[in-house]
Amino acid sequence: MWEYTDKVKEHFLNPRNVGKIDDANAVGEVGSLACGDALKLYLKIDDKGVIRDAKFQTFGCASAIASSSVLTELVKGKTVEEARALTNKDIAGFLGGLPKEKMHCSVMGQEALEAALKNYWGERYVAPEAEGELICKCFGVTDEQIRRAIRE
Amino acid sequence: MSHGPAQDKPQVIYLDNNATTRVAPEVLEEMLPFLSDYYGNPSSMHSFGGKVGGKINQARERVAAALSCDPREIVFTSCGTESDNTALHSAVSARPDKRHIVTTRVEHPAVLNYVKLLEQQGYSVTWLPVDKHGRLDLEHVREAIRADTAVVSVMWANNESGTIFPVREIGAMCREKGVPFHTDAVQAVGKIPVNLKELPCDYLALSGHKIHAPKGIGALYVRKGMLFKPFMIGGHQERGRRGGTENAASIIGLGKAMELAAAGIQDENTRVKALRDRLEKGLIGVIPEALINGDPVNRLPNTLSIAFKYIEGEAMLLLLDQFGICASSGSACTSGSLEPSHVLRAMGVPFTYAHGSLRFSLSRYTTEAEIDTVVRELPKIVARLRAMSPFSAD
Amino acid sequence: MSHGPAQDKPQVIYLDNNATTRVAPEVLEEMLPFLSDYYGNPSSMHSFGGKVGGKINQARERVAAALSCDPREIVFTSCGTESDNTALHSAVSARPDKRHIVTTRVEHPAVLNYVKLLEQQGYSVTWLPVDKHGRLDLEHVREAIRADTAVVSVMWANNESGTIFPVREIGAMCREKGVPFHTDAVQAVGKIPVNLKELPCDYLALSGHKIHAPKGIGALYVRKGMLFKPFMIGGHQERGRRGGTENAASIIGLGKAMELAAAGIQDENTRVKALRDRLEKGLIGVIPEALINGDPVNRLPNTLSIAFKYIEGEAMLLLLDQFGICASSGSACTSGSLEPSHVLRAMGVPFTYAHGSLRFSLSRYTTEAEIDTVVRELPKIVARLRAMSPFSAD
Ligand SMILES: Cc1ncc(COP(=O)(O)O)c(C=O)c1O
Ligand SMILES: Cc1ncc(COP(=O)(O)O)c(C=O)c1O
Ligand code: FES
Ligand code: FES
Repeated sequence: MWEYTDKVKEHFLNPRNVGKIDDANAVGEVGSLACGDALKLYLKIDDKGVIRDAKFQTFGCASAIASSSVLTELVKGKTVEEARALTNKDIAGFLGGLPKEKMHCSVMGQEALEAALKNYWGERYVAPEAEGELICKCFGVTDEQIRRAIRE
Repeated sequence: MSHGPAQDKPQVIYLDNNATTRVAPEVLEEMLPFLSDYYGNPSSMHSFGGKVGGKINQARERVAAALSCDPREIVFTSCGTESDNTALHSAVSARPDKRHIVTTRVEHPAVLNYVKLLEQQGYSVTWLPVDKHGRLDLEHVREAIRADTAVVSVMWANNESGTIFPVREIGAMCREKGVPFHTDAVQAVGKIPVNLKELPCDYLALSGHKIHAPKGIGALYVRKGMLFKPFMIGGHQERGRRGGTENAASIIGLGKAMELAAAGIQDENTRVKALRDRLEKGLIGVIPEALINGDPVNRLPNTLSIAFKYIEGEAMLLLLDQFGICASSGSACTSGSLEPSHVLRAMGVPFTYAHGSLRFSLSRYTTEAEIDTVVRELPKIVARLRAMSPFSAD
Repeated sequence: MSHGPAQDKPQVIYLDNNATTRVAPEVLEEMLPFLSDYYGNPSSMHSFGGKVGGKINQARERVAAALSCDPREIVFTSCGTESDNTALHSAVSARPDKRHIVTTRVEHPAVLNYVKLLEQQGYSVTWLPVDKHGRLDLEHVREAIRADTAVVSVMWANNESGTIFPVREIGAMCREKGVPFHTDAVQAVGKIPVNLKELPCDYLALSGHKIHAPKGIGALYVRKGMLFKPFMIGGHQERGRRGGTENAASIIGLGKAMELAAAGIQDENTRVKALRDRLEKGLIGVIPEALINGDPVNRLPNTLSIAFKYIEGEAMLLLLDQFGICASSGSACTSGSLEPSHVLRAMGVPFTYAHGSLRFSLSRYTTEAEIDTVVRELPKIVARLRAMSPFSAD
């Protein structure tokens, strides 16, 4: 069994800021259903560039849920510039650490934030994997197929 | 997460019996003298050790009686994995000229990884597929067996889906073609009747901790007359078939556990099965977008593998853990990895479901009240996680 | 032969601790919760299983602390034999191009028979001889190591003679030549100080039941950075180094036993040694035509192997058994055979003596009164048998 810190357990059991923001002006989505983890981050950023509100939806394990929860807490009140500097290490650090095998769950948080900020500036987020690459070794599907499947 | 050994008895609803089981009190009672006053080495030349040897013989007779075979056909090992490794090692090294192996895609890692290793060493392997219920096609088996097949290894029942394989028919095919047949019966023993008089197999593996004996003890049945090559190389123990000082207490425990397993097979297939069905109906009836993995007909009476769309297994397990409910999201052996289990993948469980699979496995100790707690709590947990999921909201 | 489990505690004078030992009460106490209430699978995703995983980690730390190594260098196995098999399997399969092995003629069957098998498979083997005290010649070792040597395997202490080998020097030679060194320390651990910081070895085998842990548990030390190939192939347990559900209770017991062994090493080399010396003097002083097998200087503090001319070991053992005295006439593992042990033969013990060898092996539980009983009874037994012997009458 994974060794989770009390902080991870607490954020997993009582995740903060779950849900959507209907009038979000920055949305980031990473991961996929096929791989067993996905995170959608919604931000509401005011004219001064300060993140006023943050919410998330996560499909994933306890670490993913706790990481998402912490991410929303960390970005709230920060300026877009400050938020940009956040890394997955900050997320994992805030949680008191994650098991090595679960670090990617916090990476997903950082990537979702990056994607949301790109969305805010009107850019398109390109996941680290090249488009159409075989990303899912378990099912042998490409991420394009996954996106299609998810859209259906 | 407060059930520490330092405190009182843990309050758990234990539905993870395909991973491991509680040692039966009757088993522990038989073992204890051999963990304290009667510690002699059964191979010793003094009566203090000889006494232990006598009890080991009794245990061997009990195991043989439960399986309907001869005590000399039983070799004690350290676990199910060693039994499987030994059977395969023995089968292939007895016939070095035969370079082909038939097995399934859904074997336990104890067989799967051993065969993969043989494949790397140049063996050609036929990996039999399964259908969406985890079933084998007997025609595939028949076609797969060749003149140079060293061994056919098919598990009796799958640990994850609970699907029961037609080992009797497969054994008969092997016999007809003169090919040795090994079956991993680790999940079958104690759950469905096992009678070696009626099963044409040459090797059969079982493990103590799946049938209320302790962890770290197993047995291998080797049909009389089969060539045998030891896997564990050492002293003369087990009539030269397995080196290493005999694990006396656990062997004695396994003997008792086999006796209890044989006696309880009726209960397992009536009362325990009814509880499993109650759980299944209780969940399927109220949770939308859920499906059962495994053969609806030929399935272990204690096993329910159920998948929920759009959510993830580990998160469910940890929320169940809050209620002391113990289950599994795949086989315990693969839980070090993040991928959905090879069994679910081989069954082609849709990936929208595969990550959200749970396995509940009951035992003679399971109560109706425990099942009802799960039926009450799990729907709420599924709803809570689905509310968080980016997919299910749409 | 009246010490049946059904009756009271057996009244034995147990001097066969190199064959197996009594489980220490402190060890059993730590194990019991894991044989009853805390039966979860350490690999499971619920805190009930996770708890067990935590105790296994503690046990690993205890074993590592007792050996002065890193916990990640410890792999739990099912016995000393498996540890030896694993070390040799790993060493040779990591370097398939190296086809030569160095070992001694007096290894335990767990090493000896494994190496014989490799020899049959085409490996060339240098079997190092020993002198009449069971000692190796370091020059022989040096000469034996070749460019194509896959592994050097030398036991730390011999189970029969008690002779301690210069493993530190041998390890240093191997290191110098870049050849992996394995030592079977099954008889050394708990009897003499074992400090892996000071020992240049790559693999080290130990067994629980020789140090007051239960039968059926062992450990293998694998130095960090050594190539490792699993012997038991299965799930991800032991960080992928040993398949099979962890034998939790026994692992936890071994952890405690190692802690006790480390703490008791002083006592072993003073009080226990003094008792052994008392036994030796008491017998040699009164029984004519007796000789000590083993190195008079570098010998395990608990072991006395003594040979009596013209009589036979089994007869002595059975007469000792009348007094509840448990000893051994060779290693228990070879007691299935009627030949004098391969160790005594390798030492060149004269055949008039070889058949009349007894091994007494003491433990922390041995008392002076027990030793005095043997010193009182054995001379009479020897005299009685010699009176019957056709040779000694002359
Ligand atoms: C030196 C030595 N090596 C290995 C072993 C094998 O240990 P086990 O009986 O735990 O397999 C023994 C004892 O039997 C031994 O004395
Ligand atoms: C089908 C099957 N085979 C083999 C094993 C291995 O048994 P053990 O854990 O005793 O090595 C298991 C359980 O882990 C199993 O479920
Ligand atoms: S499910 Fe995508 S990598 Fe396994
Ligand atoms: S979400 Fe992928 S393992 Fe945590």
